[in-house]
Amino acid sequence: MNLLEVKGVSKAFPGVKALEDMHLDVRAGEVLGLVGENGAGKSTLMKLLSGIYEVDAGVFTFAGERYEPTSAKHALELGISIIHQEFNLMPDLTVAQNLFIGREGGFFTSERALNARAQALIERLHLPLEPKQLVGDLTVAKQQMVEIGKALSYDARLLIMDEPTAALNDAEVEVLHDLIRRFVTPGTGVIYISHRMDELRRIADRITVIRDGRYVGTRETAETTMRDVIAMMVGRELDMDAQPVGVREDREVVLSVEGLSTKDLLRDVSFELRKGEILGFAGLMGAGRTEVARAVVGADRTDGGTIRLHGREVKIANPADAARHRIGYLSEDRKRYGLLLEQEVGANVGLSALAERFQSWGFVKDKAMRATAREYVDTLRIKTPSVKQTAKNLSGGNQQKVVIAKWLVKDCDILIFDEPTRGIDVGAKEEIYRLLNQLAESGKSIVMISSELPEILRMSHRIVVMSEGRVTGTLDASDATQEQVMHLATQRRVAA
Amino acid sequence: MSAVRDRLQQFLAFGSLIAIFLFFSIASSSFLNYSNVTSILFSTVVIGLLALGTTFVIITSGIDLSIGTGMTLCAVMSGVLIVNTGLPVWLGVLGTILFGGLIGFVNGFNVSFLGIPPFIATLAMMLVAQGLALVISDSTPIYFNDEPGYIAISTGHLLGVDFPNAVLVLAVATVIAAVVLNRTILGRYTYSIGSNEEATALSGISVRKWKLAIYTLAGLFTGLAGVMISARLASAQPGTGIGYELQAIAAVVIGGTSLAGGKGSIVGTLIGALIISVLNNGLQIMSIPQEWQNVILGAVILVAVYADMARKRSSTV
Amino acid sequence: MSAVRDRLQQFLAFGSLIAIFLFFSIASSSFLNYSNVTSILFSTVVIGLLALGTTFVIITSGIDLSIGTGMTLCAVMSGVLIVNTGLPVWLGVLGTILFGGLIGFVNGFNVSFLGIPPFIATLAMMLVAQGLALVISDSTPIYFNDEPGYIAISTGHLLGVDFPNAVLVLAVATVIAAVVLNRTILGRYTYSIGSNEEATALSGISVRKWKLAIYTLAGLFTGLAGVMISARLASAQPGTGIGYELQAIAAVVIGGTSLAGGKGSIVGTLIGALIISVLNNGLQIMSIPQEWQNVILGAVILVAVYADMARKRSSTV
Amino acid sequence: DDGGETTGGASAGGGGGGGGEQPYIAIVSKGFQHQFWQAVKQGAEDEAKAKGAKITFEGPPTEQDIEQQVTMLTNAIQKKPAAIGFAALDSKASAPLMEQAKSANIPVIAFDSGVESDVPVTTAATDNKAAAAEAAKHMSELIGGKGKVALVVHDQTSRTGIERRDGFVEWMKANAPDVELLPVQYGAGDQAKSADIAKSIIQANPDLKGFYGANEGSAIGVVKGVEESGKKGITIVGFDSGKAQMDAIRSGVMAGAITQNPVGMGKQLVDSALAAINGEQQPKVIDTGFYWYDKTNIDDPKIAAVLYE
Ligand SMILES: Nc1ncnc2c1ncn2[C@@H]1O[C@H](COP(=O)(O)OP(=O)(O)OP(=O)(O)O)[C@@H](O)[C@H]1O
Ligand SMILES: Nc1ncnc2c1ncn2[C@@H]1O[C@H](COP(=O)(O)OP(=O)(O)OP(=O)(O)O)[C@@H](O)[C@H]1O
Ligand SMILES: [Mg+2]
Ligand SMILES: [Mg+2]
Repeated sequence: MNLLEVKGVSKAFPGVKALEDMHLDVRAGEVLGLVGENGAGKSTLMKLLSGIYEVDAGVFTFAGERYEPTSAKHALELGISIIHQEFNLMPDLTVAQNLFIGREGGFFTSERALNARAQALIERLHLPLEPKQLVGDLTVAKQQMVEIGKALSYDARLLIMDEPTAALNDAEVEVLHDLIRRFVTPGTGVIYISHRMDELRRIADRITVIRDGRYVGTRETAETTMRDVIAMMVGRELDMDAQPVGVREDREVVLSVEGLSTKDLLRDVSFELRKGEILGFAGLMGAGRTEVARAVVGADRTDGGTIRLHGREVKIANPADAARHRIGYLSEDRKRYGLLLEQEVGANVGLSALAERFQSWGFVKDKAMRATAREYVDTLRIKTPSVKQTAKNLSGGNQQKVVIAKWLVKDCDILIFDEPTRGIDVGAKEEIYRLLNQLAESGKSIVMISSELPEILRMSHRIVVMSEGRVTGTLDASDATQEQVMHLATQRRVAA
Repeated sequence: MSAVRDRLQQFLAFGSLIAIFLFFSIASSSFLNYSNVTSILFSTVVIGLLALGTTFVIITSGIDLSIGTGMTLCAVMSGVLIVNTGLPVWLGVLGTILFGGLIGFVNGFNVSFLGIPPFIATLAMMLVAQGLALVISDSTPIYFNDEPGYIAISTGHLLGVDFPNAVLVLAVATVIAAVVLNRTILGRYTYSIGSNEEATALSGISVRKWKLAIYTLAGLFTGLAGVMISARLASAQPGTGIGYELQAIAAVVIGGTSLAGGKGSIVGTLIGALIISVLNNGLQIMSIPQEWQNVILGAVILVAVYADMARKRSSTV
Repeated sequence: MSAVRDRLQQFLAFGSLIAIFLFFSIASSSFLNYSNVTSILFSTVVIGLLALGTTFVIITSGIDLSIGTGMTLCAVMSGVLIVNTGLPVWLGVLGTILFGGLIGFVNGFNVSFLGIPPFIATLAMMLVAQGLALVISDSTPIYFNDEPGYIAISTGHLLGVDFPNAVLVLAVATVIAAVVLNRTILGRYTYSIGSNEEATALSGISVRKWKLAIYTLAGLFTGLAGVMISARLASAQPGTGIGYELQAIAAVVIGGTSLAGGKGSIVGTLIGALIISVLNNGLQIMSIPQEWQNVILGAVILVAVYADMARKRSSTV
Repeated sequence: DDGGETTGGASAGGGGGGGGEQPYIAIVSKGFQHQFWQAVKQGAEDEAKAKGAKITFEGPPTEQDIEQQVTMLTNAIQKKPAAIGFAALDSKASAPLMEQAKSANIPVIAFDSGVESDVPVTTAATDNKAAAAEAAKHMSELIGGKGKVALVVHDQTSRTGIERRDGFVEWMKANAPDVELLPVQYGAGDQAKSADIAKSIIQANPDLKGFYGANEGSAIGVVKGVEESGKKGITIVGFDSGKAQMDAIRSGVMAGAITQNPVGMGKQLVDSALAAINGEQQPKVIDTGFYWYDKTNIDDPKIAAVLYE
């Protein structure tokens, strides 16, 4: 039996046809993978299913009955639980409060009872969370865990997950997959959206591909190759062998960090970055990679440590200082720390370089800025009707490309990219890898923090592995293996 | 121990309140005594009540500019009900508080169902209430001098020994507000809406209805404030009210509630209101020339908030 | 064609301004004529100038409560410089505007370097400025009667035919503000900071310095408003100023600038200010009893904003 | 040195020279920032200096801030002064506090307007209604007993606002049937706002004959409005003094105005307080008087003494 059927669904936004005559079905008892390039219309379909948008045309059938969602509440009541691509959490509330919002049970609330319920859920699902933590203080990965826990805690029949693993690394992905497998019974189903092909191969029973808002086809996972799926998705064969060449041992050390510590987490972190090098940072969730990056660019206070640029010690008190030293930082959290959601794409792309490239005598050169933005919209294939589109109207992956473009436009010597390919489709990823290699070739130095180990292994010259706030090893990428990295990443701190 | 300290530090300006209080106690011999302290508390009542209600609204990241003149309109309503219509006092008081709720309801409707920005919706209500208070009362005060029971709501002494009932009312109202904000789902959704309105809606909560409820609740406090001020002055003064909203919002913000929403506490609001009235009282008691009082008041508020923020910052970062 | 319509619809309340204007033109024969229209424009000048400056601050998601009394303090300063010290008019005017900038600078410092919430920082400044205006002037107006050149800044007629200079000043100031907001890097950062302060900072922009600049800029407009009001009244009135901030902020918000920051326009602000003064003027011209004027004013503001929002919604989605 | 003894009724210029500790008089006024109250303060301060007393002078920012005034009075009682001077914004609202002062044995002198209570030892006040009637009388004479007259009043709920409006309106109704009064407009005593109101009125009523401004801010606002509108031939009658109003009268823009005697009121207040401290008997009411002044008598020493800049 089909749990959900989508027939002839269309949805248009001003200047964009997000979905056209879309159809798809989810069988009871299966995980349906949904793939498509950035901006293909995946999230839009999910938002239509949850009643956030109204369909222009078409029908949904859920469990055999016509389904016309009116609100998120309606969807939940029918047993459709959704994790949206962008988090929908209340940062000022605790984990427990977030997990059970709307289901406190009774007018009066009891924090203790709620925390106990949350603790039980957390244990059942093996989530690395504590009920009383404020969600706003969590890392992106943990916030993602809260979303997952919340979605699973509803007694849902259909679970929809829009890129649930974009912020997770392999170990956590495994945990999630276990949860999904346990969730699926003969009466329930899952829609699983992801850009990570290896993951889809493992979890999805069937894969539906969409392109430019239209249905392309559906394949049984067991009977197809990921190469085929990708070809269906992008409409061409991909060349997937961009690789950095040569170790950079001989090159000059551009940035050297020594003994960096912060009050909360980092202990004596040291590493060197060479000219023309891509330095990968690997580690499990909460290892402290983001914190290193933020400390280096002066976004957080440090408790000790020195930073040298070209051998000279520098004080970096805030990101503006870092920018002055030609260091740029791309945050892992694009919505919170990256984008001006209400501003146009052009303004976002030009923001970092505004003062040095797009002004004269204080007057903004809008034409030049938009022209540059247009260039990057082309190279990164940012799907947008124009550079004047408001950033928040772009799809998640395209937003990510916008923040990447922002740093490519600014001429930095050192770029620290924290999860740069989060939410980006396979094709565009290759494009970004190519650009990163080009930058390195031209003498720029790049720190690349990523939770995708294959990406780290493929792109880096050397790999710094962190665990619990310390550097546990530095590997030469040419002979590093997944096992070696994982070994270092799971090294516990020796109890004192 | 450290949990207690943490709880105290939550309230932005608690330390400053203590410091200011100690300063005046030392600086002036007329400051620290039973009758002056009760008179400080007494003078906090009206602003305090308004601030309590508006704390909820501000935590949702809204604002309520209508509380000042809304209070006046409620006071006039109270006069109409009790003096002109001759309702028994308890019924008149109830009616007035509910009328305050109605004002809040209209604000809530305009904000959540019509989607008008709270600043504009409540600004409009501020003007309308101001006008209606004059229209209804024919621009003349309504006196409660023949209703001693009404006046006693504010100035009577249920607890004896010169402890005015008004302070009791504020205390009870504070407890109720704190319970509602911290222990009920109304309070939970107040924070939730302020923290992320969209996410709250996507969690299956009917944000519009709850916002309506929150504004209505704030209106009930406005109604109560209308009762308390008219009982204190033994009259409903239709021309007053402007300026109270700013003071009440100031109390809320000094108490650590963020205008951006999502954060705040009732205890903080009470502390904020007390800081303002202690400062006003102390400066007057010390006979500081009036033109200097505002200068000092402004400077002290700045320092108080800064000091507490700095203290807080070093402890969390 | 449609681009033009799009641009107009950006300004929340543009249609409403037209509608209100047409209504009064039809309803009262005394409304639509040269001298009344100039007198509406003239009465918009002071609020308009304050609103222009504070538009920048509000777009950064800040607020400035000090503009009303700050303007008064600037007016007093102007009196001190020109009347008491005897500086030439042009120098005194320059000094006053710069003094306004200084007030803004202090606000900006408190907000961005000390991290005080804008509401509190500018509330404190509001009180301090109020007090200082009285202290400096010894609570006595300073008269400019012997400085006809100064008075002419407001009421003279450079363009002849009963077109007061003050309106010219507002027009020029509006153009400058619009150019700064739309065409310069300062304006661009104003929007960025209001959209996402943290993201702006992480983009390598020195948010604190730019915020300081933005508040200082707003202060310059306050200074200019101080000049314009004292020139109009031929005197600096140290006791006034409270209430202007709310009107100016209302103009900004009615004009479609969001208190949440990131959105807004100078033209919108001008329209907002005009809506307020057209309404005030029209209601007076129609001899509506004053207690009803506020009721109507409130209701019309509500309807105006709602209508424009609804129109906007239906045309874009 | 200032010659003019207080006008009106008998005054008891009390003897109390400053021996030893100076008596402290806490004065809570209706206002603080307006020139009228500053003049009262001036009169009180000068007299206190002369007689050897200490005073403080406070008032709420506007005449609407009744609760704030009540709080100020409460705080004043806390300071245990030798006497309190009090100008009630609402004559009934502060009655309970009068009892409190009485039980603390602090004599209260009411000034500017009375309190509905027998606690105050004496009341040093002027009759605002009679003063406004005087303004109406002059207005009627000046415009020849007929035509449209507009009123710009500072507010519709404060006592001074009400009395200065009603005194004017009632006299006109009773004595000048051909004078047409336009609906009263209120400008909060703000000059700019009052000027805008005046201009609107002129727009709507091109045949306007006269304007009455009920306090300094309203009156000057009206003058500004008339000047800005460029309209000639409108008779303006004002209230209170201040430099701008005196200039307007000298230059003929304003026909004349009513002034009370704020400096004298402040002086009388301190005198009465000192007398009360010394336990002397005083009349229940002391009228501090009001005057009509115009171009012809503005420099008259008797008038000049009661005007303030
Ligand atoms: N509110 C909106 N207004 C205008 N255009 C929109 C809006 N929401 C989505 N779009 C557009 O619709 C298209 C589909 O977007 P959608 O978010 O569904 O893509 P997606 O498949 O989820 O992509 P990604 O993999 O990047 O998340 C995109 O071109 C996007 O720009
Ligand atoms: N913005 C923040 N506010 C508060 N705490 C934070 C913040 N960012 C990180 N932390 C804390 O620092 C710790 C390390 O997180 P960090 O993000 O540096 O790790 P990471 O290695 O980048 O892992 P992840 O893959 O989760 O991003 C976490 O335990 C988290 O609690
Ligand atoms: Mg998506
Ligand atoms: Mg990270």
